[in-house]
Amino acid sequence: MKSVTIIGGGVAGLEAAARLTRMGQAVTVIEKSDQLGGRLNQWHALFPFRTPAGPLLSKLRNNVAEGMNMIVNANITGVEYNDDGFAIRINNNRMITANSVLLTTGFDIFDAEKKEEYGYGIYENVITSVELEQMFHSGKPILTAQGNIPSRIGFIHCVGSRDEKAGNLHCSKVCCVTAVKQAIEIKELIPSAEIFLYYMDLRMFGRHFEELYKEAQFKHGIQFIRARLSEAFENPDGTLQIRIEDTLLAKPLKMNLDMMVLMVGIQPQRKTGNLIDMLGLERDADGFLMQEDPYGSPFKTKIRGLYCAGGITGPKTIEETLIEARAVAAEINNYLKHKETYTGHEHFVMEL
Amino acid sequence: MKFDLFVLPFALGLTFLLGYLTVKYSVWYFKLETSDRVKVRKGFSSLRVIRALREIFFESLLHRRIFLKNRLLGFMHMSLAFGWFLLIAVGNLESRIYQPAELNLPYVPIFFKFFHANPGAFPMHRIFSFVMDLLLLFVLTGVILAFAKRISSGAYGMKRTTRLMASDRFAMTSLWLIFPLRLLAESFTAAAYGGGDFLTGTVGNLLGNLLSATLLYYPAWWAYSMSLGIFFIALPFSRYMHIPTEVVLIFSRHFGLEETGHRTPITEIEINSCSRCGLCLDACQLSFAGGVHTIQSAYQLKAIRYHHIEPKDTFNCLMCRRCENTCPVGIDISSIRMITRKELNGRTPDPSFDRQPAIQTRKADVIYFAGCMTHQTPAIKKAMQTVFKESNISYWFMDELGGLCCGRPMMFAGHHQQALLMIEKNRKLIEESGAQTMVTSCPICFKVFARDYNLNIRIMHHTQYLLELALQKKIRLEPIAGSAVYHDPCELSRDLTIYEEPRQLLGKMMKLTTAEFERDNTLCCGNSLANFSAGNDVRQSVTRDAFEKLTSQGAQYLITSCPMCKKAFEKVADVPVKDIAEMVSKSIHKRQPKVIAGKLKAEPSAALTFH
Amino acid sequence: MIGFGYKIQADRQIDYDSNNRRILEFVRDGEPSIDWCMSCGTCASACTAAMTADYSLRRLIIQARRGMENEIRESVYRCRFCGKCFNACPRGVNTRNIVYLMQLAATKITNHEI
Amino acid sequence: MKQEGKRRLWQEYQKEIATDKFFYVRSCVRQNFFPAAEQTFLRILRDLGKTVYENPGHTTCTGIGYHSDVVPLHTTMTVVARQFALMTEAGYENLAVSCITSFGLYTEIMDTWHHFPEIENKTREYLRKATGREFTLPKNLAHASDILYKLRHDIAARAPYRLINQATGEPLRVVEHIGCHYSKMFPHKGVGGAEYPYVLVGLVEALGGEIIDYPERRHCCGFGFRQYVVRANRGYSLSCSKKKFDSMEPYRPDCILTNCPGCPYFLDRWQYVVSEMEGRTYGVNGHGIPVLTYEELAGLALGYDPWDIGLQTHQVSIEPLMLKMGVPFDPSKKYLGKNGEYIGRPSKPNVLKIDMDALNTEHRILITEY
Repeated sequence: MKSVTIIGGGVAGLEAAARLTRMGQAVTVIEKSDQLGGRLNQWHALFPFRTPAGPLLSKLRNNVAEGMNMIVNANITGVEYNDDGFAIRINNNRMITANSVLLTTGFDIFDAEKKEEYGYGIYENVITSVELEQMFHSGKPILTAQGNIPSRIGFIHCVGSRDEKAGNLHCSKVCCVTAVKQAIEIKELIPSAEIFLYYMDLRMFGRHFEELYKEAQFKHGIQFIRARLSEAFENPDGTLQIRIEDTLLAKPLKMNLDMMVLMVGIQPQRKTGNLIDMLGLERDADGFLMQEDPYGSPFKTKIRGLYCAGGITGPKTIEETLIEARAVAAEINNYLKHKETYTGHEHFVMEL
Repeated sequence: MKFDLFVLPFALGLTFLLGYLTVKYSVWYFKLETSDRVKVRKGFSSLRVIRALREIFFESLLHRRIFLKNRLLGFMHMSLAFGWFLLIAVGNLESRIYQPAELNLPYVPIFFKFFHANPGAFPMHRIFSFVMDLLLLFVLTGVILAFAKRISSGAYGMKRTTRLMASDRFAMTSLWLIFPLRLLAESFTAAAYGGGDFLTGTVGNLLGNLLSATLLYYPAWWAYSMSLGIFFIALPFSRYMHIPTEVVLIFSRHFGLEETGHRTPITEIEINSCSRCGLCLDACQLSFAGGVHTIQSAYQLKAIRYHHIEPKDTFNCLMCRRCENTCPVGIDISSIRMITRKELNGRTPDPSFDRQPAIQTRKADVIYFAGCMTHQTPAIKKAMQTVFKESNISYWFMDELGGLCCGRPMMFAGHHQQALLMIEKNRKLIEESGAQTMVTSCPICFKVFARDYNLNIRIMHHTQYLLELALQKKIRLEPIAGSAVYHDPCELSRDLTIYEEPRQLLGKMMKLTTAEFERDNTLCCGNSLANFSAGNDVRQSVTRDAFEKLTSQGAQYLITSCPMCKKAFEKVADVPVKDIAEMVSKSIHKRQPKVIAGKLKAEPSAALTFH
Repeated sequence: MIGFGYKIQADRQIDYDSNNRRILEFVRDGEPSIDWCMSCGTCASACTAAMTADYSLRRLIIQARRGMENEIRESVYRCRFCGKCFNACPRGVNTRNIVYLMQLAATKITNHEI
Repeated sequence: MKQEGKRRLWQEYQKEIATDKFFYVRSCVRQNFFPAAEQTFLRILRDLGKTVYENPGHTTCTGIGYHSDVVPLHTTMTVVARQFALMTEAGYENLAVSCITSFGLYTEIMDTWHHFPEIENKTREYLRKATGREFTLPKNLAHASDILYKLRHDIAARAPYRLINQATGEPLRVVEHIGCHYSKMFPHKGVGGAEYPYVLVGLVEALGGEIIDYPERRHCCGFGFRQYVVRANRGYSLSCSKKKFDSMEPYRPDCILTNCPGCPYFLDRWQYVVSEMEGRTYGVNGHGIPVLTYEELAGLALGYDPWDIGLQTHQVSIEPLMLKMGVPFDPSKKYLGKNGEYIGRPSKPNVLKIDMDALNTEHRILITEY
């Protein structure tokens, strides 16, 4: 029985942990926050079917409950490694060794205050998609800062994505469909409200996403305006005036909103102490962890025995993250079984 | 002079009715165009009257057309109309003979049995009272049938029967009561004072044993008279207005009056001639395939007559003319629908519709006009171009670049004025080209070219033109394997009745199977341009239904000659859907290139040199 | 007043809140499929009228959504009702009915009926 | 509006501003539009005991020509290099710039040189060839409004008059307008950045006024160089300012405060033009909304005679504001220039009110008291 340490107790980490334990490996999960589940703790319902996040979260937690070592509130201060394995120093005194390490540290969410002209943190009725998700979760009525039921709500796409000014050139992939999902949810809570989505492109890439988009239009009369917000202003009554170009008419347009939701993007972890830099791993141009070979061995890093999965290698849906977790578990298991001879491309052969 | 108070309701009712009709009809007459009034005056002093009367006898009394379509329904209408007519006629005769001296006011024959309870020793009275009883029975069967129809129209092979409005129900009830009450009145009288025949006599005896006839016969006559009076007063405001107006319609038709495209007294006459018999309901595909039950002609005419038109209904019609085809009164429904659309949407602030593309006319023998829709079915365009090329015809593809419109769709939208502007522009182009023939692939365009452009050149749909080429041996057709069923596009059928040409042409290429719904009974493909309101769901179910009915015999090809029909059927078809032109270009015998012909000629002579 | 030789220009900006969207309401009432439009422009590219007239159904629908009545009135009568747009629409929007209803709405506005 | 949010943001846009020993370069248009404003700046600095030097030999920075696409970049750089040389020769290293466009241009050029040293060397070569001069880059580059922002507390400490309505005790409502070239190009070179600049807000707050935000705050005044310079485009320039007036009026501002040469002139003049064209005036009693530069405001607060700081050259009369602030003034001296000679008075506008009779009572009291 060999040992695996999984850094990051989010969706990818927990699923991989469960699988590896089932495969008979000794698993340790290190989580920096005080609870397991990662981002899933923040979501209310998952697209495209608006599946409640709760049950999935508790399932992930329960799977790993028994037979493995859990460390929360862990602050990793150093990692040493050689061909045999890894030594991870946490909270400056404790040492954890492992034959193999899996990085599932995920991603950061764009700090909306960086888009100053949108007034997040300055205008009272500007919130982020994450905050809206938590409002849904709290079950409390959706109200403006002034305590009124909003009669017009706007969703601003691509906040911190595909934006040189925001330092992120990549597409965060999941925001488009999230916006459509949240628009429908809010419309169901406030049927009288007018809902607008301001998009650059609508990227309904996944299965059932287009259907959700159609439902938003056909069933809920949600309006989609092809535009990117230039600047917002707060009216004396706390409502917002936004200025956009109605690109399909090639005319500037101004309108008032009671509430503005910023679809904040997904970006790589850059804060000091992030493991990518600590371990001297390479990043791609977009700043996410570079995969050695996206087709051949997407989970392998240049360090022998160190694997990665989930949001650390780019924006992903939870569905995709779970699939990656299962795949990486299988690969790590193979690695530990044939550690001495393993080069990282066997799993192809073995599955043939 | 015979008189009793109870005749008053009848007398008043009749007077009112006659007065009302005289006023209404004379108003219509004087509103007519002068030319039409002349027609009418001339008409009355001509043989046309005879023909009109003949039709009135066959249609208004015998209801021949209905009878041919539906025996039971026909008999019902006949027994009511003809039966009642005879009752009045024979009644009059009877009273004339009985009281030659006296003044014979209209009520006398109606209430004859009251005034002559027991005719006594008059020789022919047996025959008369027998005949009158027989006629009464005849009418009563009609009433019973009508009653039964209300309960279950299915029994009459009708899927639906018209929904009646209050005034109709009121008039209908009074109408139905007239004859049973007459029976009662006459029977009580017979019971009290003798007389009466196999019907009134027998019923009289039966009732006499149960009730006191002497007490009841007088009220019965009152009731009878009341029912008549009420019916006469209700008539002009109910569907029964059709009874007198249909007569007027038949006359005016025989005198050569017809719809002009805008609302005239003729329109009014037609609207008032609709008996809402409901035959149009079952003819309508939107009804039996589309689940739309508000727009059928009976309802549209009613809506127009009582001024509660719903635009969404007016514009929710396929204009396939199936209803017109079944209408026993032969009302020109599609003209009336077009008039209504014009009234609804005709007023537009932009009459200067000066936006046709600037196109240079080209001199040619033949103009080919594909039509907007054909640009969405390029196979048809290509086929026609191949044919022209193969038969070395100098032609000008007028709307090759698109952007030209024939104007018909604008008419469907009610924009007649704008349509005429476009027509005028197109007409100039066509005339300048000096062509003698104009061929179009689109039946919608074809109709407007043929009807509204008044060009003095030949306007042909490609079905006709291709056949002509084949007959003139300009193209040689070779057989194509497989059987085909031909779908008549509405626009080419019913009104323009182009049935033979396509069939003859197809016959030259492949085996034709027949379908129940063809020729003047053809179905709309569902893609009708005339309909604005129907969405894809309704249209598709119409298409699917039509397709199943067409291909029930299991043909290998569905052939049509309209790009719209093609597009519609393609959506649902599990067999290839082709335009007749495509089949022609497929089966056309391609001329051999000259060089090869030359070689063939050379060979024998070369062979000779070896001898 | 003084002639300065130049003028104050009208604001080009669409003022969504001061615009009246009654045309949209009227059309939606008779033809809900107007909400299905995703502004792909297939209709406008199939359009017969657009070949020669400044006319775009895609634009009209957006203008209705924004409440741009004058712009709608200006171009809505350029339609020829040939119906190609309806055949072309990938979302099954009943385009012709929308144009017809827009024209009807325009008339009703003139007659102060809506 | 979450003020703490704004303050958090302002913290990210702090810049180094020298406090003494300035080499002052003037603005071409300001010397024509509001000549006394720059005088006032020098006066304030000197009253605060700062040394400020200006060399009469300094020239335009060519900004107008540059932004009107008539002066090539390298020429512009060489001219700017010459200003630096004059500064170097005078032994100064803190450049104080009067004009926003010059400030933007200097910033732009220094940034260009920072990224492309070869261009700087080329420019040095041009300057040498043309004038034989050498220069060292300014140690500190600040716009004059930056400097007053930096010294705002000293000014406030000495100011007898504040942005407080004497009649009501309420703070006066000020809308600020920042020149486009101040921080829109280089947000980190402007106090408070580009979206919510703090440079004028700071001054207003120090003087007890209330700053008001309004939808078109970020909008350009419309000068736009060739937009105004070319007469045919002038309507466009005018429309831009009008857009701002329409947007700010509902917020009932007591005055407009600016830090750019063109903006105060156009925000002032266009109010008159709009009134003549449309008969429409902004502000109360048809007097329009007074427009001030930061120096003029500081000067007023410091109790300088309004006619010495050139307020009579404004199209929209400043009197209503002065009355609210309780700044004493002698209407009879309004049109007397240096050593008392009459400088002539403008003809009376048709719509815009400039006489004091229309002022409301609480203002009159102040007049009589004076």
